[in-house]
Amino acid sequence: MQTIIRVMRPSPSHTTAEQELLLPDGLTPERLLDAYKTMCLSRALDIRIWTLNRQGKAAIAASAQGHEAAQVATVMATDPTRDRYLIYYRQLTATLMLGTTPTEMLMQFLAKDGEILSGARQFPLHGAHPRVDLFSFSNVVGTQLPQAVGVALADKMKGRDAVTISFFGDGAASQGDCHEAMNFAGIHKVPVVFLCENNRYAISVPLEQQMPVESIAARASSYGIAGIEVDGTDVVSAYEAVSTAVDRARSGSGATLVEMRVERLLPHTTDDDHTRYRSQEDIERMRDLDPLPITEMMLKRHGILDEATDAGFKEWARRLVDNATDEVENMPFPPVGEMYSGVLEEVSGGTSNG
Amino acid sequence: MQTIIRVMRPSPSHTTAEQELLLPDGLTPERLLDAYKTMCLSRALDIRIWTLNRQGKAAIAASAQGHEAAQVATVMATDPTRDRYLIYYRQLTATLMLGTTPTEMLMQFLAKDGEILSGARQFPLHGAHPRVDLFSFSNVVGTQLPQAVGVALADKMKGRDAVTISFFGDGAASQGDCHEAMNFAGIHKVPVVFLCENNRYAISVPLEQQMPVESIAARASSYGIAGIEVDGTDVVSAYEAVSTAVDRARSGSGATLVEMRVERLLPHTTDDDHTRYRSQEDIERMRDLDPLPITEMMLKRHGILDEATDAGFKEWARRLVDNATDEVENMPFPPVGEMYSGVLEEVSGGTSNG
Amino acid sequence: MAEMTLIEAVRETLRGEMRRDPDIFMMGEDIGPRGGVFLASEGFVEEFGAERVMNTPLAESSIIGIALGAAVNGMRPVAEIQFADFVWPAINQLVGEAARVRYGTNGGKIAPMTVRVPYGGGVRGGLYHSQSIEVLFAHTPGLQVIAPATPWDARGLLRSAIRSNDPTVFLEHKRTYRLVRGEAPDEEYTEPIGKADVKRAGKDISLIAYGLMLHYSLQAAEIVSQSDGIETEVVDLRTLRPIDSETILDSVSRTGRALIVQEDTGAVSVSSEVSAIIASEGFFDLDAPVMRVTPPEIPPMPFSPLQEAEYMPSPDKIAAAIRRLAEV
Amino acid sequence: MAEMTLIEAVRETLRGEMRRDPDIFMMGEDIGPRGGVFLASEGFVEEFGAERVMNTPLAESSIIGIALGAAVNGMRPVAEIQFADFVWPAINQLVGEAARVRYGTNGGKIAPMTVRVPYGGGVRGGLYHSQSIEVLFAHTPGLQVIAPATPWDARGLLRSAIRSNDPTVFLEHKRTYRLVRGEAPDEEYTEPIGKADVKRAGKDISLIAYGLMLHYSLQAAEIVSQSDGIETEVVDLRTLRPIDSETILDSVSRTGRALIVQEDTGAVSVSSEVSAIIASEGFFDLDAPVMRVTPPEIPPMPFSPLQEAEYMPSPDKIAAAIRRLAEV
Ligand SMILES: Cc1ncc(C[n+]2csc(CCOP(=O)(O)OP(=O)(O)O)c2C)c(N)n1
Ligand SMILES: Cc1ncc(C[n+]2csc(CCOP(=O)(O)OP(=O)(O)O)c2C)c(N)n1
Ligand SMILES: [Mg+2]
Ligand SMILES: [Mg+2]
Repeated sequence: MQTIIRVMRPSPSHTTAEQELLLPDGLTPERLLDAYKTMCLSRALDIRIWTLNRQGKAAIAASAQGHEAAQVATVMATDPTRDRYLIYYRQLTATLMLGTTPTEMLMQFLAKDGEILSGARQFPLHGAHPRVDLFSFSNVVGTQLPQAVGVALADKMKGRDAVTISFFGDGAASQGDCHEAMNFAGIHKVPVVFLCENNRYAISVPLEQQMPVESIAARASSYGIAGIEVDGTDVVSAYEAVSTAVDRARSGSGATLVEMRVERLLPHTTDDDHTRYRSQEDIERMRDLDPLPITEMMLKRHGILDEATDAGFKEWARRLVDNATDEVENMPFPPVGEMYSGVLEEVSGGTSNG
Repeated sequence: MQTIIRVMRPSPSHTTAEQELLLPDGLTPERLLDAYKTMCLSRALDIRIWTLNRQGKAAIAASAQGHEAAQVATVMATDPTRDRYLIYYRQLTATLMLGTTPTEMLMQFLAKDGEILSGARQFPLHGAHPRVDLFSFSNVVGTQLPQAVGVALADKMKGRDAVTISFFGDGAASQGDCHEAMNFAGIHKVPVVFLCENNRYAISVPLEQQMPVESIAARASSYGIAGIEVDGTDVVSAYEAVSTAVDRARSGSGATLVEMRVERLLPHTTDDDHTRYRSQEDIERMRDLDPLPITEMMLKRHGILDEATDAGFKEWARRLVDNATDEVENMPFPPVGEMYSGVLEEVSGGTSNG
Repeated sequence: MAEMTLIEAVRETLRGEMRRDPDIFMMGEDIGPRGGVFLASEGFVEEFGAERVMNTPLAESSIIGIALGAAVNGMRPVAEIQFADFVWPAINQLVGEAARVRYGTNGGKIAPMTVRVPYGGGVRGGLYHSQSIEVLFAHTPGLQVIAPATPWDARGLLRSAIRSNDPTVFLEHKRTYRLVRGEAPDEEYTEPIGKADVKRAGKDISLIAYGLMLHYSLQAAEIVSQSDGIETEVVDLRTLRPIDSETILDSVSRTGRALIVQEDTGAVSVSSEVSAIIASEGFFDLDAPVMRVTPPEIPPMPFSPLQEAEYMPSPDKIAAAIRRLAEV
Repeated sequence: MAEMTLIEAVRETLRGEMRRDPDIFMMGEDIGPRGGVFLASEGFVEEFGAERVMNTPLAESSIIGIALGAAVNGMRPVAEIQFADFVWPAINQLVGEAARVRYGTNGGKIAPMTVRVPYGGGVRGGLYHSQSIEVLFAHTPGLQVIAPATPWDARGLLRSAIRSNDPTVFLEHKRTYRLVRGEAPDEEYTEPIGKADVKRAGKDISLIAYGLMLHYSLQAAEIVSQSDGIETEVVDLRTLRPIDSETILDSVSRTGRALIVQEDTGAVSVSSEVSAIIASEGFFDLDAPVMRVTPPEIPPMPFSPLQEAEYMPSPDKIAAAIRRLAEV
């Protein structure tokens, strides 16, 4: 079974022609509007975090700007009440879309007491979420892929109806772990979706120095799994692609590799300066692929969004982020003493930290 | 560039029909005869080594039985005076074909003083050859693949006209190192041939538990390199396949993945018992794919080999192996003192083994 | 009481745990119909099925990474690395990831997984079938590392490892598999992780060892007892992380002399840590230098028989070291 | 004489060696136009070209495996692992393979390669951008491990590493990159691998350290000198494999007291080995227990600022330990 489905550009979001928008099953104008609202919030929060870093308040940040449509679409195509999400540092939008509050997000970046994912032991977006099964154990690129296969294998063994989404980047695709994970997933048909957000760069390394092929999705054929390549700036196509993958997983057909083509609109992290390695026109060109205006125009074109609502969303987002900033900036850091516990299970007879 | 060339069965060696044998460039009846002669020697030596293990004289042995045609063909398609060979434990025949004597081979298995590859520090077929650039650093499956890419990269950087052959098995194809090596080779078009001897088993793990796909060669498309699948029991087809790969490497077209379909006629090693995991009919069926009778019949059918010559080869092989056995059995083990040297370069001011 | 070899103790413990808890499953290369290359799972696939006794592809990083994923999602995987020498590709998932899951998620996720690793030399294994690989694991916070020497301890400690809620590396010395026989009853008993065990009492010298070396050390203790009347107390470390300082220091406080015997090379190793513990916390009890018997600083270990024998610490070499230390 | 930061010393040394020997090439993630994430190769791709300053795919195992292959075929690769925390996927090729090439081929092949590894904490790096990873390398026969603390030593030892014919792990502490300035002349000089260096003379206590801790220890030595008149001799280990026992023991023979300061967690570590060396070969010179200052046994190290500060040994904590040891 090696279907390669390709959703090619130009896709609905990009065509300016007044054509009718055919929404795939499960996608309603209301859901699209809600997704766009989260995209606005994510963008506002993202910009704020970058500022907090420049003010010396946030040690490090990776931006999701450019990836927003791909991430809201992915979450919409899954069921947060039963599915599982192995993210990496760039899933700010997905984490918001899964119900994390701006305050909870900022607490990660400012490493404040009570931070929900890791107690501020780890970088932002690392640790485990208390309300949804979203987690990221480490910054080591690619390690989540075999882990996601193991998570999905456990669900398959236990007959639980859960799908595991494993986010990764184009750079992570080069790791041996990526090969080993997809090979095993193909053999045992585990219910996992390998969700690649291909933004053409791994820090400064461009795609052509990362791999000698055009399509990551096409590698699915090496593992007997399905591969889908989709425009990740097009929320509708992206939703359709992930839904197909999730349906395959739920129906026992096994794994799917979904490649979302997106752009990384900002440098790799706040420590990076992409003018060192990206040409001016490359930087210019990518601005046309900003999913926010693309989605905004698409929704307006199809009468789902009007000016007033749009302005309302952006105002709402700004206020939410402002309030969260004030709130979090005044929070204390975690007490020093807490760092000593939780290395191993505290067993009767006292803890053994090894 | 993603040609998938397939040389399908039935191939010349298997057809009984009296058709003319078209020899590819560089392959003469004389070379075929010489290759067959080495196959006979390899088989005789292989059987003897197994016996020496059963007598408690050889600690461990992996057999090349079933792989002989693939290995003589591979060596014939390369140039030992300039090419390089990263082998693993199963390349007994290739090592012989490259001019190693039966005495030198047996010294490896009996760990005798003066053993040429590692001074008997390592298992048989591990270490580095003093006369040809053939080496194998470890028993760790798959590690030779990135190493081979590095060897070939050095030749490319230095503009040396050498091709590197990296032997590996179907099990090794699952290692992350295999993915990383082929990906890099594809990006930088290094002059390497990934030579997979697919015998359908990794110790006891059958191909269908090793990978979810039929063809290892087809994975070449994930790396922008050429892939060739060939019947490894057919010396002519195998030669043609490797020649194509070597020509590509020499002409600067980069890497090729050659998959040779062979059978492992004996258990994995002398420590193994394949009746634990192979069915009787599987064991029966594989006997039809013994490359020795296949090659013998093919050569006779085409008038290249006659009964007398054949008998002569086998008699010659038996005598060679008998003499080598007597010679090596009487050799001493390496002196104990030698084990302490050569961890680091002995620099002026005395060695530092620390 | 049941007398069995160490490999039998491992197999019977695995069988019993698999029967007890359906969340336990095993994964590794050749553990299915082949029963594992050391037959630790012989007959298991027939009893428990191919899903709970899972043959994996030849890819150690994914063996541990997948086991980790299953562990954080409610299973209790027991992964087998076929030979210790092949654990290196899995270091990233084991040391980089599994060890830090509980801490890095602030307890949000845990990794109850056991990684069985046959290790050690004296088996004509050459450079790549003889290695001792405990150092990095014994150094890593978040891991538990066990190295039993007897069937009894193998059984009691493997039970504890599998039932523990933290990632545990379980080191089985290949040479001891069939060499060592002893009592290991079927009864439900466990041995505590993190506790050393005095395997021989003595008043003159404290000898600390683990794995195969524990047995060579006991033989050496007998030799010097007969020949020189030196009474050696032999402490079996059993757990390499955490190390049981208490038992070590208690013994040294009574003997005033410490000798550590180790098969792995000595520089920056478990034997270094035991020395360091004694030199800091037991210093005023010491009447002599803290000595070690370890192999030469060369890659373990040559394939040729005489050189392999020269590499390995032996009862005689250990006995000689005991005599030297007794005379200081 | 040229004053420069440690990162400048590394960069200028690399530049000089690349100019001197065309067989040297560099490979790693983002070392090309980006100049490396720490700018160790800033401007290099412009001078030496993309082939000798090679951006690699995001795959550490192949970075080392390919470097090894090139090294045994006549090149002198200098590979960069972007952060020490990401060296784990490469352990198999580095510890399993490269370290054993010379020995396992009986000298038939050699691996003249240098692996540069930025490591260490105190940089708000959290659990995965702060690790110290020296233990396994310092344990492995066939490797050389260098950890310079000053621009002078970085320059002299990096030259020695690149010119050595054996695989060498070169550890650069990230915190020292811009914190530490010092003389590091352009003249051709090398520092010997395997030799420690006394950075401060003193009669009362021998303090052994390396990397960032060397600087904190020197500060602590000044503090206690002023406050208590305790004169601490500070030994900079510089090389972690092989460890220079001679210099350590000579110092201890004069002071009778030893304190080892280390940023990495203590159990089974370089500090354990230094203690063991002193406890066995320097025992009769000792007037007090061999003490260590190391962090708590938790995964290095928390991201939140107060906890990170608590984790790291500081000049004040070291000074306190010196005072305690002086009183014993
Ligand atoms: C194993 C490993 N090597 C190197 C790094 C340093 N690093 C962090 S992110 C990154 C690039 C990742 O690129 P990609 O997978 O495409 O994800 P993106 O940041 O583009 O979303 C690198 C090299 C790392 N974190 N882990
Ligand atoms: C990394 C690693 N894991 C496990 C082993 C144990 N082992 C030795 S050979 C082998 C099977 C190799 O199968 P394959 O690659 O198909 O080669 P073949 O023996 O069939 O020629 C295994 C699992 C090893 N040597 N290295
Ligand atoms: Mg990317
Ligand atoms: Mg095979």
